[in-house]
Amino acid sequence: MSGFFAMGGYAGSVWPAMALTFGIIAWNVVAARRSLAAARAAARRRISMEDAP
Amino acid sequence: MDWTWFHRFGSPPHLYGLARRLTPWFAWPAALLIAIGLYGGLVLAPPDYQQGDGFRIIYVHAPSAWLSLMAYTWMAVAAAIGLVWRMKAAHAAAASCAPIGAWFTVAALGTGMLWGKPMWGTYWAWDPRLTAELVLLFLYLGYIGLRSAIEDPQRADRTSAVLAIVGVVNVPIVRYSVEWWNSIHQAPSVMKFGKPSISWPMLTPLLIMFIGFTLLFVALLLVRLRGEILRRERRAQWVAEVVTE
Amino acid sequence: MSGVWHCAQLVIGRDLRLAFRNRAQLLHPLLFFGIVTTLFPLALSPEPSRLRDVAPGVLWVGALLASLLAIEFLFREDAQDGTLEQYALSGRSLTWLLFAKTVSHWLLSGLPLALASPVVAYGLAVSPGAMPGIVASVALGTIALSLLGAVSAGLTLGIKRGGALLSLLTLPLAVPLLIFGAQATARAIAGADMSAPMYFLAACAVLGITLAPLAAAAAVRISLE
Amino acid sequence: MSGVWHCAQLVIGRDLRLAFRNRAQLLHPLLFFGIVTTLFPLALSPEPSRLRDVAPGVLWVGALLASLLAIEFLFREDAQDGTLEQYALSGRSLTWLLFAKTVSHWLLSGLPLALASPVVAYGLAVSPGAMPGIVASVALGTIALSLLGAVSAGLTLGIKRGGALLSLLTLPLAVPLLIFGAQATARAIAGADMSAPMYFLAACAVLGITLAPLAAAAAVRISLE
Amino acid sequence: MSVHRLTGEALHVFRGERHVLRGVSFAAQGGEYLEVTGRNGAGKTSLLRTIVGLVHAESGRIEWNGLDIHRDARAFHAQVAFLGHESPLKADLTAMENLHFAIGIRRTIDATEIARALGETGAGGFADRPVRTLSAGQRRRVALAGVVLAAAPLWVLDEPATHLDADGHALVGRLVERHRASGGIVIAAVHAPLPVAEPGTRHLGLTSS
Amino acid sequence: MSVHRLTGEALHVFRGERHVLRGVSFAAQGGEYLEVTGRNGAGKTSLLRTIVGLVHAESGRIEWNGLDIHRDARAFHAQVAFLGHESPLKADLTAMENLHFAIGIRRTIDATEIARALGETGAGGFADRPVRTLSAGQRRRVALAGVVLAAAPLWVLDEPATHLDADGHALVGRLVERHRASGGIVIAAVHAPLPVAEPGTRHLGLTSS
Ligand code: HEM
Ligand SMILES: Nc1ncnc2c1ncn2[C@@H]1O[C@H](COP(=O)(O)OP(=O)(O)OP(=O)(O)O)[C@@H](O)[C@H]1O
Ligand SMILES: Nc1ncnc2c1ncn2[C@@H]1O[C@H](COP(=O)(O)OP(=O)(O)OP(=O)(O)O)[C@@H](O)[C@H]1O
Ligand SMILES: [Mg+2]
Ligand SMILES: [Mg+2]
Repeated sequence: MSGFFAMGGYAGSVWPAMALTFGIIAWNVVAARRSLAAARAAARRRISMEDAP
Repeated sequence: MDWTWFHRFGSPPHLYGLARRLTPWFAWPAALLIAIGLYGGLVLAPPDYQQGDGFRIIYVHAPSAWLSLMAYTWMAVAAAIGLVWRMKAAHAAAASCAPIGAWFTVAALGTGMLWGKPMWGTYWAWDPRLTAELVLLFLYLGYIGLRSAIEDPQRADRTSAVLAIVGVVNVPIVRYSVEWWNSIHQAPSVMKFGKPSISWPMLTPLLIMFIGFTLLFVALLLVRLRGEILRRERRAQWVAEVVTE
Repeated sequence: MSGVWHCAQLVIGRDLRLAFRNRAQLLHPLLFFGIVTTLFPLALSPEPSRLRDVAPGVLWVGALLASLLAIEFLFREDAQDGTLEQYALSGRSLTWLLFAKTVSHWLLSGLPLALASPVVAYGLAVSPGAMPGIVASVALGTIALSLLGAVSAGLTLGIKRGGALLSLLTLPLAVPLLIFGAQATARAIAGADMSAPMYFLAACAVLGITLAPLAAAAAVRISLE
Repeated sequence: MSGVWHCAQLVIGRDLRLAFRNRAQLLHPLLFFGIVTTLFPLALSPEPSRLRDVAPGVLWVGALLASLLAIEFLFREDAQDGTLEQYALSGRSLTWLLFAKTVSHWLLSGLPLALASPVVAYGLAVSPGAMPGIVASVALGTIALSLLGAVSAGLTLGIKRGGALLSLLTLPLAVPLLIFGAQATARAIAGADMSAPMYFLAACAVLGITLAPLAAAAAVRISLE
Repeated sequence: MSVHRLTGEALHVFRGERHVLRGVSFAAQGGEYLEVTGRNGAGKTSLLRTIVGLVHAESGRIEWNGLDIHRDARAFHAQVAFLGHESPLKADLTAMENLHFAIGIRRTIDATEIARALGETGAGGFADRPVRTLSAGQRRRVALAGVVLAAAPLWVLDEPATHLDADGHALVGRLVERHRASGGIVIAAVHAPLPVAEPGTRHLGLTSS
Repeated sequence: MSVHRLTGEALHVFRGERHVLRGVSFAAQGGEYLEVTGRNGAGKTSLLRTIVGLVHAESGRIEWNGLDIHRDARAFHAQVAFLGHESPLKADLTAMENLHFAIGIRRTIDATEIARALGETGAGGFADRPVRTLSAGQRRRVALAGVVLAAAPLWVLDEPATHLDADGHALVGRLVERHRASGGIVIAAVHAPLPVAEPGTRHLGLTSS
């Protein structure tokens, strides 16, 4: 197992690359959902504004 | 020719509903394929005879690089459709592509740099492909910057569409010119891209990753698209129904 | 109704007159070019052979930046004081009016830069034989740069402090021009055949003349909304 | 009466808030720096050894131009919308208010430039060992540049399109900074002792802090007339 | 020549998030003056900019002589003279030069005609000074001369009398009267009514939303 | 506290080559309103800018409480609130933020005070919107709130009611009245007289040279 993590001496490159990529993927998932949630919240705010006189 | 399908497809409420229904159909397969590809790439594939285990970066680097280019093309096509047919949904799609594409450009640059260190002995070199990718990042940043600098969404849509189209003309020109530039000045040979002679056990996980990343892109696009549609259609009645339900 | 040529003449005449009234503006691109290219030898070493090596790069980066700074002013002022609004409402083709504006920009920046480039090149230890080639390449390259700049300027019009964006938008687009321009200059210095990069620059200029004014007009119209 | 520190805090706070509200502006100096330093390798050759040779020059010319462009905006906007007039009439020391403005300029341009310079230097094939020295020299040099820029910006305020004059006035004054800054960087790259040029840069910064705000205030007051 | 006619129907205009005009309609024909009034922020400027096509209405339509103004925008614009809150003048050029270049694009014009128009708007005395040295009201007068010179049937003026003295106020009234008399249409947003005869004047009051 | 007093004596002001003010004198003391009138180009703006010290007079002197204003310019400026033709506002900041930063330099101030002043000038409804999205009159109201908040005994206002509607015009009158009542001095250049009571009002008519 430790051989797997050592990546034949390339651990210093391979794991940061993986971390970077999957970090970016995770962030993109979060950011996409947040952007949708923000748009929904804005629309809802707007509707409550319209309802008010 | 009957164009009603086109307009129905482009109608925001329809597209919004479609995007919502389709998202899981892309998201889950994407997660699955990426997991499989990763296992195949990191565990099953044998080490490269030249690069050892270092080559495994390819499983995230190549798909990211591919996504960065694909997202730009989609963005420009969507922008052109939006500009020509004045279709809000297309502008919304273009707007959704940009941040995703920019992030994967960063991923491609980052993983490439991390790969370059053991392979070439440096993180960065002025190789044509690298330079073109860097210019692509600048283009994305310009597009996003322009869009965020204009408050009115309609204006932002149409202005940035002009830029996306001008930029897409430019991408191949940059690629070609950078290549030519570099071939004039002899580049140190270590910095050449060695196209790894690739075997099936290595290639299969890569192909799976490509498909997984593409599906992931579509899933991300669909989620962002919904947000962008809501922003543009916030005055419409159907939005009220959608967000209060 | 006055003809389209007369219109273009008026637009160009006005820009030129404004420039001559405000000498500083007229000299700006030139000064900037001169200063940037002077800073380099100062910051680097004054050895002629090394200077000659970097000459194409210094010359072209200087010309690019000078041209960009100038075009930002050209459009921004007209936007601020409402002139562009009046152009858009003049009942004339905005594309044509903006093309005329781009021509005046080139006359006020590209042309002087091209004419001044031998002086700068001489300061970078380039031999006199290379000068005609350098002038020709700078003149041709700046045409395309002006056109490109007009598009970016149009895109960033509505934006406060668009200058930041302007450079961000233009510079990636200008990369091919820079590479081929510098290459043409390098060949001129080396005494080699410079037709290939020159053809490329010419192609860019032609492409620019046909497309850039359209894109600029579209952008300006949107930004006036 | 609120204290002078509170005043400075308000001036700086306002500039920072405006910058953060307008991200493009915040990124401008950095992007400009990044792009200019990317253009150089494109216009020159991509060979690491040649890039390393020109690195100090490219780095410093890039930083200088980025810093200057930023300061022009900083003052011009405040002049146009009447903010500087109100500062002059606020019953506070204009010198002090302008000093605070210069600090915000440095925070928004010099500091980011210094922090980004290792990235740029790496692209120019500089080895990582030289980075701390480069960051220190750029940080110190940009302090003096910001102060110098404030004076020139003040002098050119009253003038439309002062940009031309601004560069003309500032660049000659900036030449010593450029020479010593580039020297410090070159020594950092060569691994040599860089204390002599650093002392010079520090002296310039100290001189600037004592004199520049006074000169800037005098210049602004005149230009408001 | 038939009588010109400008109509707006059920205009809805948004500025950013704000629903500024909610179903505004109006009509004016050759010889009429349409006075747009309303409190600060009522939407006068937004309406005028929509009429000349600088702002797009979310819904509703504006027609000039029966044609949608966005159909052939260029032909429509050739018939409009627009003056906004700010006077579109180059500070470095003189009044004469400013008008020479600005109007020359629309139609052939000679110096005597410009000088006459400047005289009419009380700007004859400083026609040859750079605009940067003029006072606020003097600039406005130069801009008004530009409107006169445009020779367009439709005038769209946003607070034309800003910065003008009492004489200037009366002058704007006279200019409007004359333009009406020659078959033109004037639309102006004002806070203090212009001295214009009531017959042939229509009123459009905007209410803040 | 003694009564404030501002006097100008035999002021001669040049703008460029132009001899704009030829021996203008005036005086005003606490509780008075000095109305400056004159045709376009008469020199109103030049006079006001001379009074606050932004323009230097060729000859003559201006005294605040018996001291030449250039003697201790900073102390004098702390006592003046100046509003020119343009409203000094940052388009990217909200009305609240604008005043927070602008007034905070002069004196300590908190949000409720700013909100109250904005409410008084009818700008309460849009205090939290970026100024770029405000109409011309709305911006002017924000600028007026700034004058109120400066808490300076001397107000120097150049056409304060520009772009304001009828209500706004009345509002300016009320603000002037209140400031006078609290012992302040108001100097304003106007074209249409402000609704201010005649007792305690002085008139200074400038004639074009
Ligand atoms: C910062 C550094 C790097 C950048 C910006 C970069 C950029 C790119 C780009 C844009 C592609 C996509 C090509 C396409 O899909 O058409 C790509 C693919 C690829 N890169 Fe990199 N790269 C970098 C470093 C490296 C390194 C160090 C290696 C290996 C030694 C490498 C190996 C590959 C391979 C094998 C592919 C996929 C095969 C192909 O499509 O040709 N890259 N890279
Ligand atoms: N760019 C914008 N973004 C958001 N709201 C805006 C924008 N421009 C104007 N508004 C708002 O729209 C409304 C109408 O503005 P408009 O400028 O048309 O008013 P107006 O009637 O001309 O007022 P004034 O008499 O002050 O000139 C105002 O409430 C204003 O705040
Ligand atoms: N910078 C300048 N250079 C030369 N002359 C100037 C300058 N500024 C103003 N003037 C002239 O000085 C005179 C007075 O100008 P000022 O702006 O004080 O007038 P004003 O009374 O405020 O007019 P308005 O009612 O139009 O605002 C005018 O004739 C003007 O043309
Ligand atoms: Mg208005
Ligand atoms: Mg005035």
